[in-house]
Formats: sequence, structure tokens, C-alpha cells
Amino acid sequence: MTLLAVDELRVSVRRRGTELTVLDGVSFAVGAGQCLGIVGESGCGKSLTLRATMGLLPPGATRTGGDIRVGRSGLAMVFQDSHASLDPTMRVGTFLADVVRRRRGGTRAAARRQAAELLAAVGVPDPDLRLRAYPHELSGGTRQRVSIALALATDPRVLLCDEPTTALDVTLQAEILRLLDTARAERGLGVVLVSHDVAVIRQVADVVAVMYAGQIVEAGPAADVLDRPQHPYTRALIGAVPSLDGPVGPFRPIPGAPPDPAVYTPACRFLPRCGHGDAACRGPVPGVHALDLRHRSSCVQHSTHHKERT
Amino acid sequence: MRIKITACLLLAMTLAAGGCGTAEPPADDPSGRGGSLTILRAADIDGWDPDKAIQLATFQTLPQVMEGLVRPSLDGASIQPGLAEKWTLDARAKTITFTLRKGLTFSDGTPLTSKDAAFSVGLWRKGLSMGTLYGAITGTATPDDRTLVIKMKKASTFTLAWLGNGSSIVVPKDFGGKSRADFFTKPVGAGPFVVSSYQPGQRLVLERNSRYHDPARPYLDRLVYDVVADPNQQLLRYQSRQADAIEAVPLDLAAQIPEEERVLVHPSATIHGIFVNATKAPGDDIHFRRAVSLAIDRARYAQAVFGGLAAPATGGLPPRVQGSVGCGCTYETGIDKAKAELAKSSYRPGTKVELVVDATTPFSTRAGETAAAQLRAIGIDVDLQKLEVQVLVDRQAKGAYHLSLGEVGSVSPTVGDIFGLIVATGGLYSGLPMKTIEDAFDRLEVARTDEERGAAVRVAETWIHDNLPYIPTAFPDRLFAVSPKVKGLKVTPFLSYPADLLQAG
Amino acid sequence: MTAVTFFRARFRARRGGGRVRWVAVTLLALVILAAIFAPVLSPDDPARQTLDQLRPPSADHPLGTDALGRDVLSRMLYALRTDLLLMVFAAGLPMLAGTVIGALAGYHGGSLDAAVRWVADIFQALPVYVLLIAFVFVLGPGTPSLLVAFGTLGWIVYARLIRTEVRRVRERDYVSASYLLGLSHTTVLVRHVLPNSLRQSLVYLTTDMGLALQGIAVLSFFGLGVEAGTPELGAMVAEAQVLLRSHWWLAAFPGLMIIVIGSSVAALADRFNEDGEAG
Amino acid sequence: MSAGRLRFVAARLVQVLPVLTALLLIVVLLQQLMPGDPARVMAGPRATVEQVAQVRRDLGLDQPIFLQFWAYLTNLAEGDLGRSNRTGIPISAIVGDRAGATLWLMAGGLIVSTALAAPAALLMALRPRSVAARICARSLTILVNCPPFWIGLMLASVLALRTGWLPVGGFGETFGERLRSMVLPSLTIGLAAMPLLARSAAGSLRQVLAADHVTTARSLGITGWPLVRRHLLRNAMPPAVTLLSVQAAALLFGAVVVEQTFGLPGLGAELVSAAGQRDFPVVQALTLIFGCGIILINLLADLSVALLDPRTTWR
Repeated sequence: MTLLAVDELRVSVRRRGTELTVLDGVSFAVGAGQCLGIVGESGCGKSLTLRATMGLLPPGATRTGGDIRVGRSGLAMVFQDSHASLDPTMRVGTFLADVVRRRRGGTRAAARRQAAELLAAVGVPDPDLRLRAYPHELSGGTRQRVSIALALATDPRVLLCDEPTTALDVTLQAEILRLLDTARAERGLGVVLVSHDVAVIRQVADVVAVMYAGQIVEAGPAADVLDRPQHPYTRALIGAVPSLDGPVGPFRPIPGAPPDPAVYTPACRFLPRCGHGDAACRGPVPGVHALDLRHRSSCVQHSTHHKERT
Repeated sequence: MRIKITACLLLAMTLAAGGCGTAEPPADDPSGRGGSLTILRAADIDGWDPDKAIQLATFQTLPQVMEGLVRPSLDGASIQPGLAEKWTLDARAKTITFTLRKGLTFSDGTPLTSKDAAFSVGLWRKGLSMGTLYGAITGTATPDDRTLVIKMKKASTFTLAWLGNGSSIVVPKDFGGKSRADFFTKPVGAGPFVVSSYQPGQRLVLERNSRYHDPARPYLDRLVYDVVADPNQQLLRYQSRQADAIEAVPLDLAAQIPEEERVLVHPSATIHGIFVNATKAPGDDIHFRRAVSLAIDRARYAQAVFGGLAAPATGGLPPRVQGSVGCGCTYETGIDKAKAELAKSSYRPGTKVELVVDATTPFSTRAGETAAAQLRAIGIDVDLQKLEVQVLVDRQAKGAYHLSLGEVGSVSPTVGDIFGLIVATGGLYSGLPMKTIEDAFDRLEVARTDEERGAAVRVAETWIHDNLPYIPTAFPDRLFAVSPKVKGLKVTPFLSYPADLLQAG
Repeated sequence: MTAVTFFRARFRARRGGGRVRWVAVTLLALVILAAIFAPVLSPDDPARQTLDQLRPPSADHPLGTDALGRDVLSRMLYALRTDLLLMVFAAGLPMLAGTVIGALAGYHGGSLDAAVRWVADIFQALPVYVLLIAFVFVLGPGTPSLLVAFGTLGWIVYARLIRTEVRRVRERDYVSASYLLGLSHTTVLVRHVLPNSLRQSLVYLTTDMGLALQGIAVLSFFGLGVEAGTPELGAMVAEAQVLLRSHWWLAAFPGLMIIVIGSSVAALADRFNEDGEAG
Repeated sequence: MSAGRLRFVAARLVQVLPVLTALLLIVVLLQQLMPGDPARVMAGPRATVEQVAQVRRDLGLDQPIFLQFWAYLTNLAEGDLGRSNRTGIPISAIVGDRAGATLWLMAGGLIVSTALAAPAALLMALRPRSVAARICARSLTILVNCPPFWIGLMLASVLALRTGWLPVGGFGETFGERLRSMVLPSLTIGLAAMPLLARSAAGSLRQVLAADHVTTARSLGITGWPLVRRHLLRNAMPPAVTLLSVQAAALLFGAVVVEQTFGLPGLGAELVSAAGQRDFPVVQALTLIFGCGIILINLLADLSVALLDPRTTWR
């Protein structure tokens, strides 16, 4: 069952008086109990995609096209930096109880009890004590758990997670990811998880979408995309991550930098950094939708290779 | 430098009224007693200690509370009784003998005797700032409670006139047992009014002195002076009738006062002119000074700067006071003559000549611009500089200037007043030797007749005309705004008005 | 909101903002041109005094004459020259000084930062008026003293602004990333930190330019200000202040010009503001 | 209060000391800095060089500067601000007499400017693209460029003189009179101070609005007034308090002009006239009082900001 479907999302940002289209034709869907991982370098538009989906674009950015279909249930979001994303002037419990009451009604005391339960549910030890704390008094891991508890307090069907573990160390990272996994399994949540870290994605995602320069360039089941990447960017991305499991290869950063939105074209945007391109890459490239479980990429070279091989 | 007489130097042109009341009975029905008036002034009194008097307001107000032995008459031509009902000047014995009125008391009820008057004379003489003005006095004697004898080293008629000035006020002997500072924060005198309340810089409330020697006066029960520096605010208060009169309205605002509410003093006993530093080039050259004098078109200047509310200067001493006989010469104007004089002088075209003016009023800046324009027209390269008024005074005193613009107003009814100031300031900061003026003043001081006075003054006028220690340009008017409620305001050329004769209609 | 209404709203908003800015730019351009061509445009010599004093606007004197019978229009045109320069320098110098000081203090931190903060604290704890008096008195009224006074008092705001911004930006990832790449301090400061910080300063600068004009007017109100005789808008307003109710045109036109210049410059700043929001 | 906060307060108090010292030094140096010899002003235009010297001795101006500084400090330590050179009145009395008008004016100005600026700031921050916000922003731009003495004069001559409802100036004696007489000056100073206040407040609101935690709150369905009240205002409060403190300092400057325009007997007007008369004991005392006032306001602002922010511990 599809809980969230985003279709041909377009977002522009105004800079020095001109409109720049920074997200173009981004489509994806997520079903109950499913985890969609969106991976890409910084600045490729992953976070903006989540914010646009949530309807929380920063000032200056506007959605100029596309369709977002959400089931009856709501969306909730977990942010990257739990330090900045929690109101510093409010005790954790006050905030959490506020959200609970807003969603479920009831008395203050009841809301507070439920808040404590929620904290316990996300694995915060000694929840009653923590409720009285200010965000800055909590450890990074606990704060992120609080963020998740806040998100869960709205009883969402889909959880959008924006780099939820980036600010944490590896042990905590694993714990938070496990927590998300549990929440998904127990509540049948759909999860969209954005990360620049292929390892994180590999750990939790069922379906993977690779973004580059405001577009999805490759999508499909996690195993297919991550083990048999079709797009040279995906290959580079995976290659750029030192893998603990695989053979220890040399660390190869992708040469060059992603293009500025001002010079986005219908042609392959990875071409300048690719190294395998030819004339075909300069024409329009096909868009990739992460709507189903088929594995595909926008690389025209791959399709020709593929044809030659078959 | 010996100082004899004073005048008020009004560089700031912060004009307030000065002078003293008079004992002349009012012509109209004296039954109009009672009521209260509020008068606006731009600057507050300098406090109650007469030795600190600088502002005209101080000379005006002090005798209202602490009356002196004598006061000047309304036309300024003579001396009227004050606390003393009569006096005789013995030229041979060099004494003045005063007889005090009968039954005089201070406002607190203490009797006022010749001992108090003698103490006061001592106080004036010892004054740090004013002391030398009483330099002719050598001592006092008090043969009885109502008789005071002032002994002098010469038969100075000027000293008698000066005793009518606002700084010659009678206080209780030994300040009634208080310290000088304490006494002058809560002064007690025998004037027509008592201080009801005083907030320095804001408001002075005077009330009728019920023990005043003249039971008919003052007519007012209450007289309030509000200090308002901002001219617009002054006018707004007046127009909204929060105040009944303005002492010396800035001439800029004259047009906004209805014709029937103006009391114009035309002209006042004030000289407006260009002061010259004659101790250094180019002012040290008489040809240069003459060129400057010739360059100023006085009629045009009076129109341009004062909007016609001034008379072109016809002499070097103020008009309309005792002894003002004029110069008997003329201050000529002519561009060609001026250029010729300039050519004769050591001044070389292109050399900057500083003209410093007071920065604090648009009026003085404008006067500076007019003067500068007229001087530039004959080829003097004027560098007009606005200076904050105290800086200006400082530079004048130190001789650190070329030309400056200033005004000198008389506070007393005799032209000799200005003589003293001219001598004391070296010819209004020219640095020229003042021997001639000093000698002329010595003659004026003991002059008994108008002829003797006229002869002495003419010597000074002629010397000023020939040597130009300063260049007189105009005799400005003063304008009082007076609402129909106010009756009995009569202003002398030296800007005093008898407050005890004011009535609220 | 459907896409269509969304677009309309946005279009309107953009056109609205653009129009105001266009008007501002045009006005400012006109003012600058008027200042440049003042000698050509002036109907009269701005310094020529006549006995036609305080005349209301007429064909001969489109904006009337002042208390010395000078043509107000001509004086105003020449005043633009004085004021535009004064505005740029009175606001620009403090910004320059403040930016440099603030950037150094913010970037290096430590004792330099503490010293700057100390000095700034002291300056802010003093009644500005007394300082202005002291400055302008010590140096004598006139343009140089004005500039020194504004410069000495004005840098603090910029220094604080830049310092805070530099410290904030400095702690952001990309600066540390640039560090790792081995860029020098200056490069980091100039390439990454300053551009980000300067935008805010520029917004402040545009406000400051208007305020500088006003500051000069207020100083003129107290008799300080530019040299006597130099046509200057603030001085014209202050001098005509006593005549405001009888000869309104004397203060009204220069006053209006101050508002026009100040507002136009401020409207230019909106551009930075909006970009700031977008970025 | 936690130990950390106490430490913060103590540290902030210690920071005041050098500022205070510098202020004192400047106050004493004022006399040296300002041209115009106070002795000559006091002695009057007809005084001789010897008399001026005598006055200078009487005023203690012939002493070396460090002795003057020391004398000033010791007197100050005894709570003695000295006496006015001109009137001989103790300065404490002058201040007591004059402080009322200035305090009234500042309170009135703060109330008016805050009352006007707060809605304007909210409007401009929350609905930046609305027509009302745009009109508001433009009007502020125009208002900020109006010389304050203009605003005052217009209010007085149009509002007060025409209608006669309010006094055109002065301070009045009774509480009621004072209240009435403060309306126009407060409005003047409030109108003059309000544009910058509104703009900066809108700016800091916008900053809070763009902060991550507000996004979080919105993502959790908190919108509208609850968002403004619970999350925006609370977080915008510290910068607003800082702004207000800066504003209060600016009001002191504005007060000088407004007191002049409305003929109010305040400290600012007294400072102007004392400076003009080179009455240095008064100038020094008032400078010191203004300076300490501003230091105190800044201190209180910093402390309350610190107390408002639960994160404050050390620095």
C-alpha cells in the first residue's frame, strides 16, 4: 500500500532576482513498512526534497510544480541536527506534551504521561527525569531519540528522516538506525531516509534512489542499486566510500564538484565529471522515477551498453 | 589692565532683557492689582550672586528681589530713588551720602539699616569679577541707621550711575548669618518681589513682597519666568497662551508676531560689528581695516541680516543712551574706495582671512555669510568659520583670530558702560592700545554736564572712527512679544523693563 | 494553494517589489545626475545674495528664496553634491573601519577580540551627544570633523555585526573544510567569511546613509555641521526650522530631498534583504 | 540560580569595571578635551588675566590632571558629585530636579516605540509579502528619514496648537499635567525610534522563523498563534531585549533633541546648556550618569537575556 507518492516535484530558489530550478522531476513513492533511502552528495537536493514533501521549504524556495499525494495519515520529520532542531528555550517534556495534546487532546497530566511513555518507547532511560531537561542538557543520542519521539507523537504513517545519524558517532548511529527500523516494523511506518552515507543507506533501505544535481539518476531495490550500480555517479559514490566489508581498495574521491544550479541543463549533469561520456550524453537524458521496484538509471551509456550486451 | 565699567557682551546674541525697574508711578489707575504673568526668556539668570552676573537676565532680575540704593529712570537719563530716598554727591569731599527710606525691612521682616548697605558695598568692591567696577570707591561710613556715606578717590558721577545697575544690590549684613553660597541659594532682599520657587534653568516664580516699601507695588501677585531655549517652542508657548510675553524674540520670528503684539525697541543700545585682531596681519594694517569698513554696505547689511529690524551703524558706541552723541563723522561705504584702501594695505589677494562666527544660531551664521559676501566682493579671501560660542570667546581672548562677528549691548543707561568694556577687552579684542578711550573715560567719569560728557564721548567716537579697533555695522532692534493681557510693559533702549509696573489685564 | 493562484501571488509580489526598487533607482539616478549637472541646472548662483528675501516659490525662483535672498533651488542642487559625498563617506568610512576591525576580532578571537569588545562597550556607554560635541568642538565644525566624528562613533555597530557573523560562519562546516584543504587564514576570511557577513553590513549601511544625513541635520540644529555657507540639505532644514511655520517651503523641499535620498537608498537595500532571505 | 549562572553574573559584573574606569577617565578628560576655558567663561568677558587665573585656582583647574582625577574620584566615592560652577547648586539637587522629565520621556518613548514597533515587526516577519507589510516597510523607511525635530514641531504646531487638547511644551506640576505634557514628546521620540526597532525586531523574528527548531515545530503541526507565542516570541526575546537596551541608549540621545524641541527640563537639556556654558562639574556628572545608565541598561539586558536562555552557563 502506497502511503506517500511524490510526482514530478519541482522546486526553485530565487537568487539575485533570478529563479533557479534546483529540483526537477523528482518522483518517488513509499509504502507501508517500506524504507526508501535517498543518497547523494551534499547539495544535490536530498534535504530540499524532504522539506518540499513536508511543505516546509525555507524562505526563498518555492515549489513550482509536481504533485504530492499523502494518504489519510500524516507525515513527520526527523532532522539532522538535533541540537538546532529542538527549541532551546523549552523543556523537552513541555514540548513533547504540547505535541501530544495537540494531536490527541486530553489533560495536561495525561499528555505528560504519554510523553514519558513515548520517551521510554524510543529507548530513553529514566524518561521522567529527562522530561524536565532542556535539550542542551541531553547527549546527542538522547536528543535524537527525543526528536524521533516528537515525530512519533503525531502518529504519522510516514517518517521523513533527514540525515538522522550524521551528527552521531558510529555506535549511536547504529542504535538510532535500529530504533528507526523497530518503529517501522512495529508501527508499519513508511520511512524516507536521506543520507550522504552509502553505508547507512545500505543498512536500512529497501529501495534506494540516488540523487545528483537535483534529479534522481538511479533507483531500484537496494541490493540491485548498491551492488550492481548502473550510473557512473552511483559507482563513483560507492567507490568513494571506504567499505569495511569489501576488499580494501584505494579511497577514490570523485574528481570535480557538482554543478551550480545556474548551469543545470537537460543533458546529463554528471557528464563533466564522468569520463565515459559521448555525444549522446549531451542530449536530454531520461528521468528516473523511484515509484516501483524496477532498477533503472538515467545514464544513456548504460542503456546502450546494456543493449549491446543483450 | 584696569577695568572700570561693565556692559554685557552678547556674543551669543542670547538676548534677554536687562536693567532695573523704576519708581515712576503709573499714569493710569493703580487699582489694577493682582494677577499673574508668565514671561519666556531664552537664557536663565546666572544665579543670585551679583558677582557672577553675565547674562542680561541676571541684571534684570536680581534687583526685583534685592533692590539697590538707586535705580535708573525709565528713559535711562537719570537716577531714581531705590532703597535710598535721596542722595547728595559732594564733588569736593568726593563722597555720596545716601539717606535710606524710613522703616525699610527685608522680606523676612528684619529691619534694613545702613549697616546692611555698607556691608553690601563692601561685597560689591570685593567681587572677584565685578569688584574693579567699583574701583573709585575707597570706603563707607554709617553715621546713623539711615545714612550711608560712600567715599571715593574722585568725584565719579559714573559710580552713582553704576549703583543703579543690577549688580549693585543690597543684602543683609553678614548674609544674615549664613554662608555666602547658602544665602545666594535662598536670597532675601528688600525688592518688590520674593522668590517663591526657583528651578535653575527652568523656571523662576516671583511673588509679591508684602513688606515692600511702596504699598502700591508691585501690581502683580505672581510673576513667572520660564526658560525656553528653543525659539519655536517659545513661539508655540506664546501662541497657545501658555506664556504671556517673550523677552527678546529672535528677529527671524518677528513676522509671526501680530503687529499689535509687538513691542519694538528701535534700535536698541547694541552695537553689532566686525571685531578685528589688530595685533597680526592683515588686521594690524589700518588700510585693511578701512577697506573692511568701506566694504560693508550698512543699509544693505541691516536689511539682509536683520530683515530691516536694525539701523545702519552711525557710530562706534551704542545709540539712545545717556552720552550717545554720535560720531560727527560718517562710516562710508564704497566698493571702489574699499578696493583702493585694500591695495594700499599689506594684504595680498589670495591670502586667507578667517572670519569666525558663533555657530549656535542660524542668525549669526547668516550675518557671517552676508559679511563674508561683502568682503569677498572687494577681493578679501574670507574663510568663514563657525565656532561654538565659548570656543569663539576663547579665541578672541587669546587673539587667535583675524576677524570675528559680535554684538555688544549696554546694560546700563550710560554710554560710559561700553567704554569700560572696550577698555577691558582691548577695543573688543583688537589688541590696540586703549589710552585715548581710557583718558576719554576718565573725563566722562567725572563729567558734570551734558557738554562735558558729549566732548568726552566725541573724542572716543572719533578715535574709533579713525583707528577702527572694530568695525560697527548695525544697531539692531529688539522685539518683545506681548499678549493683550500684559499691561504696563515699557522697555528701555538698554532693554530693561520695570517688572513691578507690569499688570495682568 | 493551487499552482495557478500561487503563481499569480508570486508574480504580483515580484512586480510590486520591482516597481518600488525601479522607482528608487530612478530617483537616485536623477539625484546623482542633478548633483553632477548642478552648475548647468541651477537657475542662479547658489551663493548670490539678494534683497529678495524669503520669497515664496515663483517663476523666477521655483522653490523660493531663503533668508539671504538666495535661490533655494540652486542651493538645493549644489547641496546634493555635498550631501551625496558626505553620505557615502560618513556612512562608508565607519563601515570600512568596523568591517576590518570586526573581521579581525572575530576571526582571531582571543585578546584582540576582547580588546575590541571592551572599546566598543566603552563607546556605547557614553552619551553620543557629548562625544559628538567634544569631537566637533575639538576639530571645529566642518566636514572633516563630521567625518571623524561619524567614523569614530559609527564603526562599532559594523564591528559587532561582522564579528558575530564571522564567529558564526567560522564555526560552520565549510570553513573548517576549507581549512582542511589547506587554505590560508586570509583566503578563508576573504573568500568565505566576508562575503557572507558583508551582505548584512550593506543592509545596515544603506540605513546608515540615511541616518548620516539626519545626523548632520541634527548637528546643524545645534549649530554644528558643515562649513558656513556651504549648501547642505541638513543645514538648510535646520536653518529654516524657525521659519517652518511661516515659510514652509524653505525647510520642506530640502527635507523632502533628505527623505527621498534616504528612502531610495534604503529601498536598494531591500534587494540585499531579499537575497539574504533566499540564500 | 545555578552555580553556573552565578558565575556568569559575576563575570558580567567584572566586565563592567574596566568600562566604568574608562568612562570615569573620559569624564575627567572631558574638561581637557573640550576647548573653551571654563575659568574664562565663569569670570566673564571683562575679567583680567589675573582674575581668570584666580577663578582657575578656585576651581582647582591649575592642579595636575591626575590630582584632579584623584580629587574627583574621592569626592565621588563619598557620593559628592560637586556643585555647579555657575549657580553653586549641588549637582545632586540638579539631577534630582531634572531626572524626572528625562525618565518620563524615556518611559514614554519606550512604551510608544514598543507599542508601535511590535505589531509592525510581527506583520513584516510573518506576512512579509502581504500588501500591509509592504506598506508598513515603506512607511518606516520614510519615517526613519524624517528629522526628529520636524516630527516634534509638526505634532506640536498641528496637533497641539490647533486643537488645544494638549500643551505645546513644558512639563507641568501635577501628575495629570505631566501625563498630558508627555504625550507629544513621547510620541515624537517613539515615532523617531520606532522604525529601526521594528525593522531589527522583524529581522530577528525572521531569523528565529528560519531556525531549525521552528521548522521542527511546524513539522509537528504547530502553526499560527501557538507557534508565535510558544516558540517564536520566546526565542526572539533575547535579541529583542538586547535591541531594547540599545534603543534605550538611543533614546537618551533622542531625548536631548526632544527635550530641546518641547522645552522639557530634562537631563539632556541640562547637559546641552551646561556644555554650552562649560559648567564642567555638571557636564561631568551628567556624562557619568548617562554613561552609568547605559552601562546599567546593557548589564540588565545581558543578564535578563542570560536568564531567559536556559543554555547560559559560562559565557
